[in-house]
Amino acid sequence: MKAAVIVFPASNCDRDVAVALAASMGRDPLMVWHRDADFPAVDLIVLPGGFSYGDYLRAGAMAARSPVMAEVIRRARRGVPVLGICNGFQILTEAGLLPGALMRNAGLAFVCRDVHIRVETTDSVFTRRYAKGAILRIPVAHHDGNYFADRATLEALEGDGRIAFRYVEPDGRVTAAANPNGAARNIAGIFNTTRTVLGLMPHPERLADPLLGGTDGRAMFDGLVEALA
Amino acid sequence: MSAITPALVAEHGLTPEEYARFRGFLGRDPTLTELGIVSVMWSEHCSYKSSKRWLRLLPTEAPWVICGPGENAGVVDIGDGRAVVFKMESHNHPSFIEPYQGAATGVGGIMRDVFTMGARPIANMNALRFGDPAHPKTRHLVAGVVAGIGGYGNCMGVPTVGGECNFHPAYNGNILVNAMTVGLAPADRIFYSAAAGVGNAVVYVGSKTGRDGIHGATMASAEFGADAEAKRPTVQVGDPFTEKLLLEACLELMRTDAIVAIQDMGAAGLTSSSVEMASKGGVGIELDLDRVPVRETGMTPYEIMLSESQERMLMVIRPERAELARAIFDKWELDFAIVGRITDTGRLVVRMRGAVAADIPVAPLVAEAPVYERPWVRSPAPPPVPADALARAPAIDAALRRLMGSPDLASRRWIWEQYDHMVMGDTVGRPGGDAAVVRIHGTRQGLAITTDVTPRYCQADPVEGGRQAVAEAWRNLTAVGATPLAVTDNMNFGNPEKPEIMGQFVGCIEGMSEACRALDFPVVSGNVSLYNETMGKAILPTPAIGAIGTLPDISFAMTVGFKRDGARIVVIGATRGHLGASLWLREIAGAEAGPPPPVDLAAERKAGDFVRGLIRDGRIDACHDVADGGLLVAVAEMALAGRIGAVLDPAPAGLHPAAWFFGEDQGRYLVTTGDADLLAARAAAAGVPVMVIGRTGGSSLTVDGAPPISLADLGTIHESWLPGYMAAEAGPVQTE
Amino acid sequence: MKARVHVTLKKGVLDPQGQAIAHALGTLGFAGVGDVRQGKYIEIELAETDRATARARVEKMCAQLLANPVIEDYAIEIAE
Amino acid sequence: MKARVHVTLKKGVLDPQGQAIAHALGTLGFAGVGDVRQGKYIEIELAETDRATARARVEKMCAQLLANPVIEDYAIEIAE
Ligand SMILES: Nc1ncnc2c1ncn2[C@@H]1O[C@H](COP(=O)(O)OP(=O)(O)O)[C@@H](O)[C@H]1O
Ligand SMILES: [Mg+2]
Repeated sequence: MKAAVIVFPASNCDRDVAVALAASMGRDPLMVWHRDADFPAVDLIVLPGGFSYGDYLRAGAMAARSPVMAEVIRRARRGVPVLGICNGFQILTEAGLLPGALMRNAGLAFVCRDVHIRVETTDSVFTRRYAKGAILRIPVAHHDGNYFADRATLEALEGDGRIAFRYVEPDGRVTAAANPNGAARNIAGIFNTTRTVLGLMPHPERLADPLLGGTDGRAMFDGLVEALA
Repeated sequence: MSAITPALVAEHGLTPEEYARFRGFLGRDPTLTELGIVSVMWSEHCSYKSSKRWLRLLPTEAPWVICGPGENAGVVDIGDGRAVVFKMESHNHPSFIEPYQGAATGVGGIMRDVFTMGARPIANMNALRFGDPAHPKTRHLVAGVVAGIGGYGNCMGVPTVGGECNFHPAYNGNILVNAMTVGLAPADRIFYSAAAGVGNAVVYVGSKTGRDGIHGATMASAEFGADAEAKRPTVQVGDPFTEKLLLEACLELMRTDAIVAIQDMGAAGLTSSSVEMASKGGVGIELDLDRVPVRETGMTPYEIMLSESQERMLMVIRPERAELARAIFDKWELDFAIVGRITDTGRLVVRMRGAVAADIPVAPLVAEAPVYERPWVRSPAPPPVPADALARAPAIDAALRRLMGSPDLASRRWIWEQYDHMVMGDTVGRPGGDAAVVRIHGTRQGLAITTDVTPRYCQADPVEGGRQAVAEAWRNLTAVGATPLAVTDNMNFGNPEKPEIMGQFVGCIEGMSEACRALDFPVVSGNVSLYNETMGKAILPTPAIGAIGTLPDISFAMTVGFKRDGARIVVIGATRGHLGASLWLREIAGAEAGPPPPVDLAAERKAGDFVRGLIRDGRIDACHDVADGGLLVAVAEMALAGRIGAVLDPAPAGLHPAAWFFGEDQGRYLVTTGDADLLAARAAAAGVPVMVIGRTGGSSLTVDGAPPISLADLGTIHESWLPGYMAAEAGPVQTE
Repeated sequence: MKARVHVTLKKGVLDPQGQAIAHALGTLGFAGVGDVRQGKYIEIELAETDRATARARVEKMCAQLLANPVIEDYAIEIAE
Repeated sequence: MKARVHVTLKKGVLDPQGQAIAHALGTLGFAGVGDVRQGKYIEIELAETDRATARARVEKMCAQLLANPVIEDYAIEIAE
């Protein structure tokens, strides 16, 4: 499998996700600079976390309009899987590849902590290695993770099974207390209509190594390698 | 040009003698720009004129020190061709005026000091002191400072892995924001600031220069007209996005052979960076200010030389590499301008619009900078511990609850959750432990980092407090299993022109120096912040110590939480029940009195080496140093971290239970082990006192026959003070 | 020519920043404070000299970058 | 009664956000864009019915909470 990690100015989890990908793939992903709009064909495109363009104006807004994104959008429309983590998720919504928007956290403060998320569907290249309903412990680290969409969009996401993950208590209950940012319906991650584009706020790459205190994120990368090899 | 009047000289903070000395080697009246240059170079901040003589007492050498004080940051060798570059710096005053931006730009500044030397920052720390929680400004300051530190560090993608935070009324008018950055570089690729090579290009990179933070003292100068105030904000706004680009661009350029010397533009901007580079290299520098990228029109040479705009660097590069360098900065979309060249004249020559704005010989500007032997007096002995303090002691369990929810002991989770402490994917020991542990990327080696000082001890007895601050830092590194390596410091004090304040400074330095020598713990960098006084009221003497150590393998990294039921809890080091200057005395008995606990440096070292040995040999499964709040607070923290309770034996005969459980005797660790006999035997052989004080298990703490304290309750008390306090903050934090 | 752009949250979109301000004003003792909404205010210097062209151009800037139509509305004034 | 408050960075204070917007507009192909400055726009509903009193009150809100006079200016309009 070949993967590309897109690097925007002030992306800062690009190396982290490359390390996690390499551990699962057995080879390094391609790092693509935001101005290189013609990068080689790959089986997976990753938009990493960070603060592209300082998150100035709106998180992800400027990156979404950069030249490389036009190419990412083209490939996503052709079915190339795209994974957006944190800032990557924000970029995907700003670019229109995913519906809704990520607003300032309800608590207004940046939040970095381990949260629990529930796997809502295993029917995707990203979640196939998890069990449905599995509860994962994964860190979040963001200032703008408060998922918003209008009612009709939320209903459509629910109806189509396009909610990938929800914030839950360790025992799986969906509660306000388990929601770190005020996201609508505790949504932590969503798919596009073909489930080939996933955006999520938690960072699976941060708990994919036992020495760092957990491995719940690892199966996402292993699953991708298995599906796309 | 305005005449240089005595009033103008005074406004620039120069004494008549200092001015006469400057005029003497200049050989004529200075221009306004020259006066500005000398005023910042000879300011306390740049010249260390009050502290220099005393800083020399600190030991700065060891076989593993690659570069001690004098450069942008200290450098130590950690083996395998790698070096750690680190320093701590204050941004106290700006953070009081504008907490978000003040703290943010403080973080930005210290990161630049580290990457200037060729190191990629891999961890940030912060040591914070705020006023009384009940003071009307405190909440707002806490909210802004924490958001600002997070705002900058998070955007940079450097994890903020720890720090400290205290509250005391002495900081009501002068908070302390000390930020530390730790970076990693190849040991043979360290970059220094000494300029060299006549004809080499002087290059300016980064943000454009504005009228930021220009020396406040000069604002009244008639030269600037009536709108001077409006033109000159003294607080800078941080731009972490540009700094992130600057970091990546500099590191990219540092992989080539283009750079001869590099220096960040921090305090006093272009002035101090160019003077330092020229002075260290024994060369001259010519600057053409018409080429400096500016973001405002009509800037004068004075303003450009003194601007403190952030996110800028000055470099000396080989002219034949200029185009390569320019291409790298173009890629990162940053300004790049050749603004001057290196000369053999030994003079700083500044030109603008066809005129010479300054022409100063560099060597005397640096060599003749004033150094003062300020008068000082030894600090008086603290008031004695009230004789009836123990007689009025409340029950142990009640005291523990109060301490665990007190401002100085309550959980700091509310702070560290606003910091991305995991980015870079190498944070092994997250905030909340004795020292943070980060993995050296791509290896199994670990780096332990801590910041420590107990200002109430320094106030009671500066020498003992200075010793204790160093010893505690060393102990915290040891408690996670690391070998302590070196220290950076941030000396925060009041007005040095007062002999009693100078006495605190001298005392702390003496104590620190002694401890650093005894523990083989050299000081490789640091910063001095004086005049932390408002209306004659000084802060507590606060010599913050930042320190690092290494772990050969992160799988050794020890943590504080109890791991299992039925383990023996053992205290290592002697407990005498010292309550002077303790938190128990202050929070429970209501007295800030008594001498601080003495530090026995020989015993300290023995106990620490013993504990490190136990950790490396896999003989213990939890370890925590005993500090603020004493033994019982340490047990409670271990229990909460591991979600496992404990049953403790009563206090030994002859010691009051409050003294036993809350005394703050130094040089102690709590560990848990399954084999207490083996531990005792090893301790006897090593000559270290140890004592079993209880065992782990259950879901509560049972102390000395008192009713059990449920961990759930204790956890709520511990976790809720800070968020509860901050929930009443009257405002949305001003953010970016 | 200068354009002044107001970007505000759409009606019905929750505004945590505005709420925090309202709450804070209450805490500070300001009575009678109702709804508070926070938006962005952007000033843009334009080389353009024709008002209509300037407005059309800023309109495009808003649609393409300055506002997110999922959550935000915008209003443009052309000054001078 | 409704108050409209503009909080802007003082002249001379660096505005990284505005700078980044200007840069992004350039990248998107908008020519002739000069300085861009970003500020905050706050709308406050007030129970007050007297304009002068309302203004005085909002003036106080700005000084105490909404703006930091060290780096920001503010302007108040009272609507309706
Ligand atoms: N308290 C101190 N202890 C040891 N070294 C110090 C101390 N204060 C300053 N230094 C050293 O003096 C030099 C100048 O410090 P400073 O002016 O703060 O550096 P910078 O200009 O990089 O901010 C640095 O090398 C610093 O490490
Ligand atoms: Mg420096």
